[in-house]
Amino acid sequence: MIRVLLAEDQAMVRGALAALLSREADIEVVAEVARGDTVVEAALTSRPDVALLDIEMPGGSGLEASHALRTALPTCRIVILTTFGRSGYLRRAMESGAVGFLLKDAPASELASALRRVMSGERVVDPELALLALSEGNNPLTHR
Amino acid sequence: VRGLGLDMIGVSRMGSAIRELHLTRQRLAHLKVEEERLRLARDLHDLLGQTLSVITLKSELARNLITEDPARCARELAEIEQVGRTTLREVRKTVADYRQPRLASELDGARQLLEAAGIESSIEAFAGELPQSLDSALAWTVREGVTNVIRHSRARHCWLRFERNQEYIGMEMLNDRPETEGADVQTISQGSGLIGLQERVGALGGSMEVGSLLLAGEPHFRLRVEL
Amino acid sequence: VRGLGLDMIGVSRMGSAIRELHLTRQRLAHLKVEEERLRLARDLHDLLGQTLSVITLKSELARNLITEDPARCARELAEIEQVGRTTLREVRKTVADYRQPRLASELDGARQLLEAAGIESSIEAFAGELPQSLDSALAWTVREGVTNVIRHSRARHCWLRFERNQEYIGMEMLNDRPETEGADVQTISQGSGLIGLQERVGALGGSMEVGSLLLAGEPHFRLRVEL
Ligand SMILES: Nc1ncnc2c1ncn2[C@@H]1O[C@H](COP(=O)(O)OP(=O)(O)OP(=O)(O)O)[C@@H](O)[C@H]1O
Ligand SMILES: Nc1ncnc2c1ncn2[C@@H]1O[C@H](COP(=O)(O)OP(=O)(O)OP(=O)(O)O)[C@@H](O)[C@H]1O
Ligand SMILES: [Mg+2]
Ligand SMILES: [Mg+2]
Ligand SMILES: [Mg+2]
Repeated sequence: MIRVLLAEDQAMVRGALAALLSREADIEVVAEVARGDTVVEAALTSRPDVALLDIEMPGGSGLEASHALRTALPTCRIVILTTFGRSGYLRRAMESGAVGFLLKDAPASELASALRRVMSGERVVDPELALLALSEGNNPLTHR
Repeated sequence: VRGLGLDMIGVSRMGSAIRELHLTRQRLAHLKVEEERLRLARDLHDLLGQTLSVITLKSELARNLITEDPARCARELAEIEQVGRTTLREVRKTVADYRQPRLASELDGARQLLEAAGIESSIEAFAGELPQSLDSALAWTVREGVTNVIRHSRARHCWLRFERNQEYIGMEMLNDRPETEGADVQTISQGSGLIGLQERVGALGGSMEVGSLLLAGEPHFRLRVEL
Repeated sequence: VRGLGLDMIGVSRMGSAIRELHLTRQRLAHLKVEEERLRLARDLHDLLGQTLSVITLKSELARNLITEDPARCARELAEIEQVGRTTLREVRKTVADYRQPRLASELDGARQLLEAAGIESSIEAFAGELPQSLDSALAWTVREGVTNVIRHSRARHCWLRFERNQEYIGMEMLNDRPETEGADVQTISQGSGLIGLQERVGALGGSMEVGSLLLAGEPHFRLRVEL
């Protein structure tokens, strides 16, 4: 069983993701949180194998949560989930210890297989998302 | 022949000044367009991202629930429908908001425009947030005021400042060398600019005062709005 | 005195002409801003509007089919899902395309991206200046090539090197463990990425070669561009 913690502030996204992932035979969602600053606490209680973290959340971003989680629960693998990558996100995600960088709207089967790959020690990065989230200051949606 | 020479010199000078001006204006227009684009693009982009990920995930989920749990499937579908509707409304509103001028960008525009016209300006920045309606009323005031300064004065200098207290926000634009003197809003108003502004400001419960005055013995023109 | 008169007439004419021009330009600038806003607003509005209306209608329809015709309900839901995902993908692509790629920064990006994906890379730096058109064609090649490596291979290693002589600049990307084997550009191209690249490169009089090959008995994938 892969034990998953899900951090996402949009309740509808969180609910749907949790329901979809729970349908996979080898995945169990053991904790759901809606804020960045409750990730560590929930992780210490529920002991997940993987934390799926949204980036933009109230109470601290998923990137900050990732940093904190790495110290608090080093065995937990971290995957960042996001819709659009803002400049610099990929680099910061990797620096914070994340091993995955994936699309929130990916089909559940893809997400599940990414989780399995992460559990077997691989890194998983969605290339289109990553392109947008790469270098600082080279994104049309950012001021130069 | 003499007349011709005169004109030609004038024209050639004008030529380069005008080219310069074009460039400045083009850059300005470009900048403003870029900024607006950026802001709008970012807002719509975020809205779109959030909505469509909810919808995509929920429809996948609902598909899995059709026979297994039809009641929950129906609930998911009702939510998809509602998210779709709400977002459509929000998109319309966002788009409408962008049709309103913004104070900050009008102030920038005013600075650059006056500079391009060779008029020195002292324009205060406005610190702090304003409700959308006040922000755009002041933005309209700046736009109309600056157009008037350039059109109806031979101003060397133009001042713009704000005054903020518990009761109201005041904005005052002042310029030297008006072409109209000793007039007040009743007698000078032939154009529709100031009348329109008056209405806008009045509709928000504010007041407007406009006219010439002497400062240090020199005629000046002042436009003042309180909101 | 004559000179003075000349100047004064010139200046005064220039003065009013320029001021008039300012106004025209100002109006134009505002118009342009408005126009851009409107255009963009319209585009996004249309895109979102269409997508969201389709979604809203289909979800309502699907809700009525849950028990009546579950198979069709599932089809409608699959379509909603696809519309949502495709739109998101289009938006991402638009944003990415909007970026003016530069070879140097794409090479940096490629390094970071491959590292993040856990793929070892040996990426040469490109020394020297290139004409803008070549620079961006190579930058596009890097971008498309790296995306493909991550997407279509289980690569452990990716190599990128340049070759420069009097006649042309060559760039070659190579990766191990392709998921497609023994194919060339004609048979593999379902996507638009390589076709688009081919066109770009062709337009500059260059050539592109792409496909699988065996190196030391192992399958590899190679993308080569000559410009
Ligand atoms: N800054 C100013 N300096 C001198 N006179 C001014 C100034 N602003 C306005 N006026 C006088 O007030 C009059 C009315 O201004 P108003 O903005 O209402 O109309 P307009 O500029 O002539 O035309 P419109 O704004 O409708 O294009 C002007 O015609 C001008 O005589
Ligand atoms: N580095 C690679 N390793 C293995 N196969 C590749 C590689 N690059 C391309 N291919 C194969 O070539 C095909 C065509 O690539 P292309 O970039 O044109 O399309 P795509 O990546 O599938 O879609 P698109 O680029 O339009 O998003 C791919 O679908 C894949 O089968
Ligand atoms: Mg969020
Ligand atoms: Mg006017
Ligand atoms: Mg491709």
